[in-house]
Amino acid sequence: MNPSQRLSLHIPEPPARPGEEPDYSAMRIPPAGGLERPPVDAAATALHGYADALIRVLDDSGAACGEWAPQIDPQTLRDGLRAMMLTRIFDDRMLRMQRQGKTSFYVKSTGEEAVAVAQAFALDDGDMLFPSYRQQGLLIARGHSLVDMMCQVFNNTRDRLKGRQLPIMYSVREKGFFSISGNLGTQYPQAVGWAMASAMKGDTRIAASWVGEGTTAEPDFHHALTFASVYQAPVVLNVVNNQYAISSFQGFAGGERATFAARAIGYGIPGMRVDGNDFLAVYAVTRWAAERARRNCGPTLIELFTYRADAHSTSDDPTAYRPSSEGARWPLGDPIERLKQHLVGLGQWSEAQHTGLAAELDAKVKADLKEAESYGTLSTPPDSPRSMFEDVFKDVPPHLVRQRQEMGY
Amino acid sequence: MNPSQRLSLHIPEPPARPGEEPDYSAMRIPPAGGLERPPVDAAATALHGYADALIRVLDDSGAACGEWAPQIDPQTLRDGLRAMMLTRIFDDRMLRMQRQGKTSFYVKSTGEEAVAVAQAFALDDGDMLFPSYRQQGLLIARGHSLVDMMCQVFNNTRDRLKGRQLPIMYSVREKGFFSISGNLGTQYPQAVGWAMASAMKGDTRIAASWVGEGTTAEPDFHHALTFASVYQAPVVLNVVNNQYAISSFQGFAGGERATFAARAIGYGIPGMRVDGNDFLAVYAVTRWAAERARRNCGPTLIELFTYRADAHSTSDDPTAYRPSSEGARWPLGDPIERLKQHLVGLGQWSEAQHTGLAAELDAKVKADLKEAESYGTLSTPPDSPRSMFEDVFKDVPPHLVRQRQEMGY
Amino acid sequence: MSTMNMIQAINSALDVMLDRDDDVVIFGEDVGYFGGVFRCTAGLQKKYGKTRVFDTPIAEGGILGTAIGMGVYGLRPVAEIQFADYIYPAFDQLVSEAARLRYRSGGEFWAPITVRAPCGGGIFGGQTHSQSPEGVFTHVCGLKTVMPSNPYDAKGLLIAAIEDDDPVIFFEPKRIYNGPFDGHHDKPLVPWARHPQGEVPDGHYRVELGKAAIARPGSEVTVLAYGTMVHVCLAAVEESGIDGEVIDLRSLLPIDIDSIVESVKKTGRCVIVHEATRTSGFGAELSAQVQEHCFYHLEAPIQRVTGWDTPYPHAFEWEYFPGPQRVTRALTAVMEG
Amino acid sequence: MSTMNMIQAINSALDVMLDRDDDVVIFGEDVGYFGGVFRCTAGLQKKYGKTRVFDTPIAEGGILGTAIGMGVYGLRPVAEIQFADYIYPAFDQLVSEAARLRYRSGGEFWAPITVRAPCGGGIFGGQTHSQSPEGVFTHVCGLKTVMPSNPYDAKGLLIAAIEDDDPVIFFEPKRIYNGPFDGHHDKPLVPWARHPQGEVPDGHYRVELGKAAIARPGSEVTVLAYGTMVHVCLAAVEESGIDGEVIDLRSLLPIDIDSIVESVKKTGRCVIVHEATRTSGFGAELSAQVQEHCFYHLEAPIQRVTGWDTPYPHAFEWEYFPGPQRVTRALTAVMEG
Ligand SMILES: Cc1ncc(C[n+]2csc(CCOP(=O)(O)OP(=O)(O)O)c2C)c(N)n1
Ligand SMILES: Cc1ncc(C[n+]2csc(CCOP(=O)(O)OP(=O)(O)O)c2C)c(N)n1
Ligand SMILES: [Mg+2]
Ligand SMILES: [Mg+2]
Repeated sequence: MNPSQRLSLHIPEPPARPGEEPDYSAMRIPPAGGLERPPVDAAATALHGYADALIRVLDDSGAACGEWAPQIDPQTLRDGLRAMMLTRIFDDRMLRMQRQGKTSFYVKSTGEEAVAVAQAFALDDGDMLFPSYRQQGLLIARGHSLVDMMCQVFNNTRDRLKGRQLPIMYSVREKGFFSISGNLGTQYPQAVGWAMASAMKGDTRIAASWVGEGTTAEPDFHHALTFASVYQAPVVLNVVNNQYAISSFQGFAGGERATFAARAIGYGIPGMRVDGNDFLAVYAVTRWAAERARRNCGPTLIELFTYRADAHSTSDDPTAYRPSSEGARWPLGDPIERLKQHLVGLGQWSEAQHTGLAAELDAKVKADLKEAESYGTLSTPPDSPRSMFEDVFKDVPPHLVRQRQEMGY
Repeated sequence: MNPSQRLSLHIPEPPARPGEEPDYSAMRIPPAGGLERPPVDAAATALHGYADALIRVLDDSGAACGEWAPQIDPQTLRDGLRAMMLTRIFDDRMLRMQRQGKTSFYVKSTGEEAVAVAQAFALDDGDMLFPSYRQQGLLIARGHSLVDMMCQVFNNTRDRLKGRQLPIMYSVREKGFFSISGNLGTQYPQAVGWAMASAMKGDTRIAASWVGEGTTAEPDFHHALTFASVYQAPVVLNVVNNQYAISSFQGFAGGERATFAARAIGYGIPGMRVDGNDFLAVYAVTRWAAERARRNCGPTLIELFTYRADAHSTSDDPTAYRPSSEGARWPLGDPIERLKQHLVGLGQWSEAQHTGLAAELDAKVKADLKEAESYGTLSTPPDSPRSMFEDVFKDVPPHLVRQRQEMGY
Repeated sequence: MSTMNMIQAINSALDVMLDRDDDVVIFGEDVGYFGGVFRCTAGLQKKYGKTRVFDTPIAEGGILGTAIGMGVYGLRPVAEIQFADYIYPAFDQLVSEAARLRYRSGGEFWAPITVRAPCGGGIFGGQTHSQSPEGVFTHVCGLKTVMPSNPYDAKGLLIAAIEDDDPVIFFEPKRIYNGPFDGHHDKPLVPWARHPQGEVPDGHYRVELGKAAIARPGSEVTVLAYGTMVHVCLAAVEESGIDGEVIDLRSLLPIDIDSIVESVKKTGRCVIVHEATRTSGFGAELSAQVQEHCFYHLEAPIQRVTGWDTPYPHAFEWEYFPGPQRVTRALTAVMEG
Repeated sequence: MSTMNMIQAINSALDVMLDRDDDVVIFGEDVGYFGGVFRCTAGLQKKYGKTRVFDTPIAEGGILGTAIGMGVYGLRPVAEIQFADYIYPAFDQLVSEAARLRYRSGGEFWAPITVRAPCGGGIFGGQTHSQSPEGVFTHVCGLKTVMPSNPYDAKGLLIAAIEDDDPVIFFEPKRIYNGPFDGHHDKPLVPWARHPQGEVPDGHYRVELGKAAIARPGSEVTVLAYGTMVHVCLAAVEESGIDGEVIDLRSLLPIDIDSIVESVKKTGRCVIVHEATRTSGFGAELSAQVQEHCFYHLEAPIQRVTGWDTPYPHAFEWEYFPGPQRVTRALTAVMEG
């Protein structure tokens, strides 16, 4: 040891900044189909390898390879493709609404549609979802009304959240979609608690939750993993690693040193890392984890490796902190393109069908939008401000009645 | 999958409860000396094995074995033995003081003395310590005045903390011993921040911190590991796994599923598991981690596997929740006995010397106690209550002056 | 009817609710096998099983985060925070989640959780076992905050809290677990067995949240207090010879402002007493509301008697604690003022 | 002297301090390369390097936990919490650690940290980007709480906060980052460039913590406000024609009670305005103190104009926001009352 050596602080630095050329040539992308699919009751200790791996099913030609390739009929795949396309078109259209001043805020999931859609397909309808703000695809995959979603975004007279929430902070009880919080990560231990309750009651339903890779640094990530491990809660915990947390690359969440799936190891939970832009792989791993949970074999942490193809939100301009060419160079492609290619390869889809579907969905979103707008937009508040004092408590207490009266209602 | 299978909740259960016989026969205790000592700049990924292992140096006969056996001269070992014995005698005596009503509260470290003492020996004097409440051995190993410690426990006229803190919540700036908090785990990220500052300033001093295994569930454990990993802070983070958190066995902190050292893996930090009752092993691993930090190779998490041989604190009665025979059956022995055996084996110590030292230390503690008591005990407050209003802020603000006057001072 | 101290009354409330409602579950640090460091859950795991009453990791935020999830599922979780001083790591889950869930989801989801937390000083617990943080929770819309002063109320309020569909923070003044401590720390403690409110029905009953009790009727000054301070105020009123009306608030939010206003309009004077630190403590809100509602009836400035604005100092516990002497001084001042 | 908006003034304060004192370091979510979501740290990493100004993991508790450690080492860390709404995960480190460290260690250790947090609504941020949690921090002994209302004060107070050896929470009312918004959301915002307090010295200066400013002298009623509400109150005073004396508190703790008392004794009336929810908000403490000190001078009940006791509702922002109309109503009432 050389005691006179001076210490220095390491500050993570992303591979490329604006003005630099992103270079993914050193990125290790394992071939599709190279990994075994372990039994769902495998011991967590036997699964460490999956935390450093990348489970992939679709190869470069769009063929499904290896043990993880799930058995899904073509119609279901087409439904998945449709839900992803619908999600993207919906996002694009709502962004325009925000730009037109019809709502205050919007968050897209562009490039990450496979995460929410394939996972919704892999879970059962009764399973309870505790999402972050970037899984609108879950609602769309579960067939929720776009008009209802738009009305929330517009905070209009049909907004089921009574104008109270920021746009996109949906809550849809009948679809098992838990109220989105603006506070990062809080839903994670809540999902574990829900799953614990389900287990206490001898139910068969499991829970699933999502956070971004940046959010793994929050305490609730640790709480969720600890409680899930201790009580072996039937829950699927997902980390969507889209490599960015607003302007910060994943290195500021620890991504320079280990994968996010590896976090699971220390809790004795399987950590499965999957190509998040590969619909089939996402579906297969989620199904595996759900089955594991349902068989009382405990929780799973899934890292979905993807890329945030667009801005963080409408308040953000990513050209300020990352090269604009980065998305195009990102080697894992686009989830919609990749599933389309797979279906075409199977002979179950065609370019013409694709164009037709895109047009159909576009028309549908436009029509829905027209209906939603007919109930108003942000400038047309949803209801009387009187409702502002409701639901703080189950019953409006006297002091809130007095304040309501003070307001003139 | 059998969807009709009902879920059930797992609740951890310790190996034995009062009335049952503890059985450690299935416990895997690797032989001493069986593990390699990797270079201090080894990649964290190359060290995963140490998280599931148990680094041991002293074998059953007290001989030092293997690569981890540190080079320590016999005098230093005798000093270590002395500091451990002094810690134990001090603890025993202070417990009696509490029983006699001379103070309100006490916490012993019995059975865990090697942790604090060997680690203090392995660190440099300038290194900053962020302890929990069970590392009084650090202060004793650094040669701090027992009288000063006693005065804090007694909250007497010489209490350097002016009667403000619960007994044993020491703070000794000149010994690099940070103020102990009653809130579990808060010191862990503080230690990381201190280490980051040291690195920012090009200093050579590192930081070390301690939590119990139960405390690993707190958010600050996660914060510390995340920040230490991201900035590669020069810090040694210790988890003292004494298997109990008041009445809860380590299973309620996740210990049924993985070791606590394994937590480090997900952050890309080496997690080293060591026999916490083996003075030489604790010293060696700590020295390794300290050297690693000092060479700018980043943080280390050390799990010190030990047994809380006595009650949690003077407010606790462990016979209510664990078999009273458990401690005696615990297979990793007593740290003082083991080091003594080693020194005797080396021909550097004898039964007579040991008895003599015990008597000497006993006399010293008694004498110190006499002096400390001469400055008063809890019933003899340290100072005028006027001081109660000081140090809330650097300067006493007007509203506190008014309150002090209201109190009549 | 049995004679119970406050620990037994709380235990009885939990027992009754575990028995009546399969959806009630109880958890927290050391509450399972061991029965809690204050023994409030003693015997319950044995009686109702490990999945109804169990230990948790030491992570207050995780305890309340999972409790919310259980509440969303449909259970009625009762979580213990070992000391109120340790509730802060759970602050975000309480403030941002439990409190706002019903509102933000337009009434679709809610968290009917009860959080029990022993609070207050006078037990030589030092700064981290003595705090009274109730004030900050009353600033959080969507939480109910309760603090009983005796075994009868403790049981009835706790049952009401568990049955309530809103999140309730239930503070237990640990100094009065065993008897109605009145601040005379140099005198022996009267046990609850010798106090009328130590008589507690064995079965189910509720004490409504949001209703104060008149602990002692009086005509000259209204004394607002809760928890341990109720007994301190009763002692001070007796010792001062001033005919104070002592109101035991029991519930801080919702607050029974009508009873308070009625009393102050009658007496024209008001003293507010709490153990928590003064600045921005709940006494500030009480003072503001009293003067808003009773301005033209007040004959003297409202006085606050509180813990000093410092952490709780271990050795100077009794200089810190707002005991009967300080309350008496305030009563005298408000009568003169 | 330059013309600065509040973002530039804050940036300038940080720049000055980074330059003067090598021990000043700045960190938080997105504050490094990007310069902060509100751009308050723009350009500083480039100027002072990556180890002086840097991004952090998204863990507010970790940010403040490490900040305390750096402070103990001897640095002067300035941490940004991206929105005040996200300060709760750091609550324990603030309340149990930063605030009590000096006290519990008998003065051996302290944490001279500054925590910057944009707060307040009126920007269509919904319930999680609009909160004003300052009140709870004023209940915590050992913390100083500050909120400027204009660029000049923002810079001077921030420099004073950084140089202060106690932990300071520095709330930035984001609605007035760009101009002195007075609550008339339907009118164009006047930029700071056209406001005298947009004139800011380029170099180092301090605005002392604990001193209020008279934003507008007046004789009929004392109006206590801070942050955005100062401008709302000024507008209300003008529009009502009532000669209100508007006091900009600037520092909530320590509070400049002398200036407040002097004014209320002069006017005999008091209106307190804040955006935070009412119950147990800082207005309660102000009201309590004013009546304690000025009881015999008050001619009408003290009025509070505040955010309602609900979360901040996105669509009803302007019904929620305590704008000039509501303040005017209170001014009129207090004159009549
Ligand atoms: C507790 C908390 N801290 C900070 C924020 C501000 N914030 C909103 S989104 C975001 C980045 C999250 O990144 P990540 O978790 O990776 O999710 P992504 O946006 O990439 O989906 C931040 C810092 C917040 N909403 N809540
Ligand atoms: C935040 C917080 N929660 C709870 C407690 C109460 N408490 C004090 S010690 C303790 C057990 C700690 O166990 P462990 O971390 O294993 O340390 P050990 O006592 O075994 O050394 C608990 C729960 C506390 N002090 N702080
Ligand atoms: Mg992300
Ligand atoms: Mg322990």
